[in-house]
Amino acid sequence: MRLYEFEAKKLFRKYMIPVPESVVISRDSFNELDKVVYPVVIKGQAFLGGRGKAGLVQFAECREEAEAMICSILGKKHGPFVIEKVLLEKKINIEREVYIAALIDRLEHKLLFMASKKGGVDIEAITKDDPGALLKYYFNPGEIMHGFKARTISGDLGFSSDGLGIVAGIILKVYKLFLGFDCKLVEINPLVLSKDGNIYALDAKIDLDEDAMFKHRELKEMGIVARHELGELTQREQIAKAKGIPYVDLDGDIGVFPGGAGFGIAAIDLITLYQGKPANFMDSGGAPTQEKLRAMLGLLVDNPKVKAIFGARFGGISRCDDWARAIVQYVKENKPEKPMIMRMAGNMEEQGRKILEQAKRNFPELFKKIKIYAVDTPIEQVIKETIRVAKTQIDTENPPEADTDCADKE
Amino acid sequence: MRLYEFEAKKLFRKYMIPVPESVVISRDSFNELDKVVYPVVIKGQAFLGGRGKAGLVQFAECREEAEAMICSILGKKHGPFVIEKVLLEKKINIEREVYIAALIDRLEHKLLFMASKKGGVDIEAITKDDPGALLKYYFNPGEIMHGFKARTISGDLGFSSDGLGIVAGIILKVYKLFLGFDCKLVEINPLVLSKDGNIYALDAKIDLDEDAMFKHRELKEMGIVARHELGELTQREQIAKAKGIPYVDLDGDIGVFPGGAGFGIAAIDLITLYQGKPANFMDSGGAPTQEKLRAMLGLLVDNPKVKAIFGARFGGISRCDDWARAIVQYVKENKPEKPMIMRMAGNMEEQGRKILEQAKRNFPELFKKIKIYAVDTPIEQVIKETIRVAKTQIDTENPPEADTDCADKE
Amino acid sequence: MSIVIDNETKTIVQGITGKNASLHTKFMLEYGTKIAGGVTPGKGGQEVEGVRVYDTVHQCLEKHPDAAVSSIWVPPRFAKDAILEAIDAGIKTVIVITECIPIHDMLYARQKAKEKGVVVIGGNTPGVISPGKALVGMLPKITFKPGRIGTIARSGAVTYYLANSLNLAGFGESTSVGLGGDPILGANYEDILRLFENDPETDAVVMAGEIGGVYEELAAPFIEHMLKPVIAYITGKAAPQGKRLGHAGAIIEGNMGTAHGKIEALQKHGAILAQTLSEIPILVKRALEDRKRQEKPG
Amino acid sequence: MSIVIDNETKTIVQGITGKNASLHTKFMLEYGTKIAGGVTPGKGGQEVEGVRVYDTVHQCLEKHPDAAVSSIWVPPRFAKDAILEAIDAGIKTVIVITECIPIHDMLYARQKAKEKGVVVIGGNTPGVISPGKALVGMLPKITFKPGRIGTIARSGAVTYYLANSLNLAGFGESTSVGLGGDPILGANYEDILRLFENDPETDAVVMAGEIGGVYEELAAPFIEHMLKPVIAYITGKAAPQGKRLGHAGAIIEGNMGTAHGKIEALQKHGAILAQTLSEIPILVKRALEDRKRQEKPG
Repeated sequence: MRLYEFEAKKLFRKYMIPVPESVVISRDSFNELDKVVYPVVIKGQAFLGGRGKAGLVQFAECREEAEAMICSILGKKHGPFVIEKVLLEKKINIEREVYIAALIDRLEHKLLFMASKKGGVDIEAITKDDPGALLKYYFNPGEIMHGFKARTISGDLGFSSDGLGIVAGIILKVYKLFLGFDCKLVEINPLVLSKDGNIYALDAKIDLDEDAMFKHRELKEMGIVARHELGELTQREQIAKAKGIPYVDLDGDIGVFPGGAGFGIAAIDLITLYQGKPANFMDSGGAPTQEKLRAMLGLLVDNPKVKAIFGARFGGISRCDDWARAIVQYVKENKPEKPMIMRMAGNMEEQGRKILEQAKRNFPELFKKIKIYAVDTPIEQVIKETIRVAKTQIDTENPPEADTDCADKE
Repeated sequence: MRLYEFEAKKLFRKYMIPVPESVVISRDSFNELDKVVYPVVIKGQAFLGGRGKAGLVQFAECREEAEAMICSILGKKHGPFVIEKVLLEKKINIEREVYIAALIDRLEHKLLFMASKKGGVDIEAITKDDPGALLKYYFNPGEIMHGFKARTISGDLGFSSDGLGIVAGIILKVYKLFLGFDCKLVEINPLVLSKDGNIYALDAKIDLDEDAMFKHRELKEMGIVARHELGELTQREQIAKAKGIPYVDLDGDIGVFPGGAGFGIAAIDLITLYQGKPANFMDSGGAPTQEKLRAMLGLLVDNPKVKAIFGARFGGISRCDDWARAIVQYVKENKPEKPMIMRMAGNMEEQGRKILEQAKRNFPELFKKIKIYAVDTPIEQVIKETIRVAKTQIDTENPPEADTDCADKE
Repeated sequence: MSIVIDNETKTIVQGITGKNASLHTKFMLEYGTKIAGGVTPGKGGQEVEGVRVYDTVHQCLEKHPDAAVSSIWVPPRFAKDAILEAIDAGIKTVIVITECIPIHDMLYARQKAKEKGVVVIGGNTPGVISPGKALVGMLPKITFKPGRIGTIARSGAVTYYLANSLNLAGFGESTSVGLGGDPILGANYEDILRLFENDPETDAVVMAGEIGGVYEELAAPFIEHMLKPVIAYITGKAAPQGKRLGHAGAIIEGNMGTAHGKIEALQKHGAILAQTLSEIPILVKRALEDRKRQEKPG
Repeated sequence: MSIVIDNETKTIVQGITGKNASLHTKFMLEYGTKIAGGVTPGKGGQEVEGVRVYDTVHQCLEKHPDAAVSSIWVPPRFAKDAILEAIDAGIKTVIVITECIPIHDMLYARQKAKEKGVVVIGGNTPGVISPGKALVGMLPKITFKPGRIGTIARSGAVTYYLANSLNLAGFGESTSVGLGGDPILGANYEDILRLFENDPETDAVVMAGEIGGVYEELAAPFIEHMLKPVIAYITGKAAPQGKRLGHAGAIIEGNMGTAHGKIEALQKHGAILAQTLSEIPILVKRALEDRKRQEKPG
């Protein structure tokens, strides 16, 4: 889970990793500009790199200039993300820049500290031309870094004299932060030696492990809460999260109501393969409650983009009869008008089928757009039918104006 | 360096290891008795075990009883130590008692956690009869203890149900404290389960590593400063410590002014072997300054118990000429009247000898009681002569009344 | 003898008193899995579905020294400790049902397991089943039939769909192994492919992979050295970047973990790629027939 | 070739810019010890007594890959790290002059050294000297003469007195090893006794012990298996309990570390005990004559 630069730097300060003085400014906090000393660097806060090329990093000599630049950056798009905050930092005159990072090497299943004399530029580009430019130091999981190792790295980066110890200290702190906050990545690119002899982390990149956040309550106090690996949650994703439903908004019109996560991913592929457009990813988890199943359906039915819903239940841990019951109750209570094409197979399939047939008989009007296939219909056929049905739905049901408040901002 | 029980329990509280409510009372803090709830346990604070048998642990039902008991305990001697403080603790009704300890195994060079179901009694006595009663769990230096290991130990101690986790938690904390404060020993004997279902460390024993105290500034804030392994420093020992001189007061009348620590120990042996009584142990360390050498001599000359001074310098790192220079300057400035019998050999011996002979010629009166032998006189002979000389000194020089404020309190 | 577990394997359930664990203890017992005991600290002495609960794995192993497999059902914050406990007590295979284990925790437990030669499967594995013999985990028994196809997948649901597709086409499974949906896994594809390659009860392997991580890519070179055919099915071709799809491990991070990269690596090293679930049994059948034809002239 | 160091051994001085270290660097060079380089973080590029200073041991070893021994002169709070650095860089023998190293620190460094097969001597060792060949540490050269007696002691001063007593009686030292006065030592008596037993340049060993710890007791059983005579001198018979006598290791703690216990253990296993320093050369002479007589008839 990527942090914004200004969030990462909050963690740096906590670990006494030196960063330039700074303020964060958004549309509603322009008065923070009073605190700024010029010249200043203005950096749009984004989840992706390449900000320099995109014009999101600028230098201002005075307040007027700064205001104009901030206005030009705020609201700009960078990849799929809209810039909503800028970080204003004291401008540092750079003497030398290096690269350091602590990360998890998923090939080796080890912790890895990386360092390069060639900081300040895209490290992947550099190492493509000159693999030796990137130094690697491996550690076992949980292993601490000793002082001498940090000094060795600092020496390998070419620091000597006072700088040797200062950079070694920063390396130790970066590694401690990496372990201490269960990070996947802590990267400083560049770490700079300024012309006046000080050392600063100019940029800061941290990827947190969302699953370890329960250990680190102070993150919440710092305003850092769960988001996507890259990017904030949409409003609907936040609602789903609050209900414990793994849910991701996509761009299409076919609502996906699958079983587990793995098949959820497969369903999106299959819909795409047959020229449909999935509206979401969703995962019921093992043995979802009736309430949760109804909430899952609700997320799809309430999404104005969704024209038809594809459902699949492979009765295992989660039984088909429970699943059928949840659908019946939801339909009776909410009277959805969207077509639903589903397949139900596996454990307690017969019982589930009976429940659905009974409901169809009793409430023919409510269930007329709902079709549930059995194990003898291949899942691919069910998906194809859903796509076909969605195409027949009139578009008035899904006025494009209504999109903006829910969908991912892009 | 042994802590008093009440000091150890301060560290326990810091680590959330449960101890009974308590107050510490000395002669000048009887008003603390206002806080006490009865019945209460009164425990004389001493550096040695066996307090129960020595009558230093008593139970009081009311304030009058408590006051009388405290008065009877304060000032009592326990081994060589005078009781100056008592700890008053809420009386716990004991359901079960066990033994736990974390320590350094100097044979194996490992960390060792020990546990026994037979708590509350002398663990060494128990294990003599039944070695299996003491369970041992080894850890590598610096290795952390995982939760499961603490639960395993807790289970081995016979705890189950809620107690299993609570005792496991205490075991983890004891081990953390052991590592966290560089302890040589943390022992709880007994750790008790009370009749009302709570768990308490009733006794607390901690041995700190004096050489690691620089890492733990908070000890000073807690009033814990360097002392002997067992027992407080005498006034003279404190003066020596402040000057960086390893010095221990002994009971005799021969001042010992040796070179390094190792020979200092040997000198005490030899003096004792020849029926003399050393007044001190002392160590100059490698290459002492002139100032330090003079301060060392001063400690002996100013000690009224000392009748004669035995000195030895093996000129190595510390050169004989430097040593001679320090003696001459000290004698000229302080005009000591005590006889000094010394031997000087090794590096720069000739130069040293010249300095001393010159001084003897110039100040014959000052140096008349000072003899310095050379390498051809065995050290044993020098010691024997010092003992003989000390016996001839009149006792008026050393009135017994003057002892008390300096000597070890025994 | 089946790989990982068979009908003689004695197992332990760590966290047995939890809701899911106790339910699936019942299902496992019904399936015939031999459960030596359960472990929940502080609940020693209780019983779950007739299985005795112990306070520690050590205590359980004292009574049942022949238990060799343990499944872990504890909440994620306790998973690392539970795995370490199993390793320390001498368990040889640890099957980690718990999902969303912190990455550093799992890396640490994995390292300790490697040092001691212990096999760890998961985290977030649905479990392992050798149909008709034994089941450890929460795989639904109804989905699996005895047979000669080995399956490996990260996801539970995909494991069921694989078996279902195979079964409808007349195949059955020798063993189905769930590797788990977490980002850091104990056993990887190569570990299990190796077991199937040496398993006389397996004729072909179906492996299903998904976006995230590099486990599929890492296994690809081994496939080249296998005599048995490997049919691979990779999902997530249409998945968005930088978003976690249900499984903690199912995220495309930068260039790492794309379906495209996995498919390319597998194809390059001789795996047979399926586009849809229905295609899988067709490809299995064809591969086995090809194999037979090749064997005849040789 | 002498044990531990000889005239070909290339050494490093860690903490070389310190007052003591730079002084003794001069003395070592004068004695003929080969010093490849010094190390003080942040002072790389300087020179001390003509010896080049490096920022890290790694950097020093890059330029001098044949350096095999390092002596440690840093303040106690940095000692653990300095030892670990030497080990990590590939040094094979670490001689730790630094005294009063925290016990847990030294245990940790000692453990890492054992894992890597590195010999650590000290902490608080006065050093090692092979008279006429090489000297690492702060032993005064004037005290030692080439000869065929090995000496081992914890204390510096006692090492000098031993050599002095031996020299006055016409003996000399093959090598004199200071084990160090700290409570936790890298090498112990047995380690060095073993080297002397196998050293063709040594005829007999004098070992001096003192109160504190159990290193003397631990070595005692080995003496029984030695062919060469061992003369032992133990100090601290008159020492008080529970008080540290100069050396951090010289404390009698409870029943552990008394002179009596050490003497008893050594005597039991065949060491020849000396009461005073002057007695030592007499006992050495007698032991060597006895040995000669025994060898004749056999």
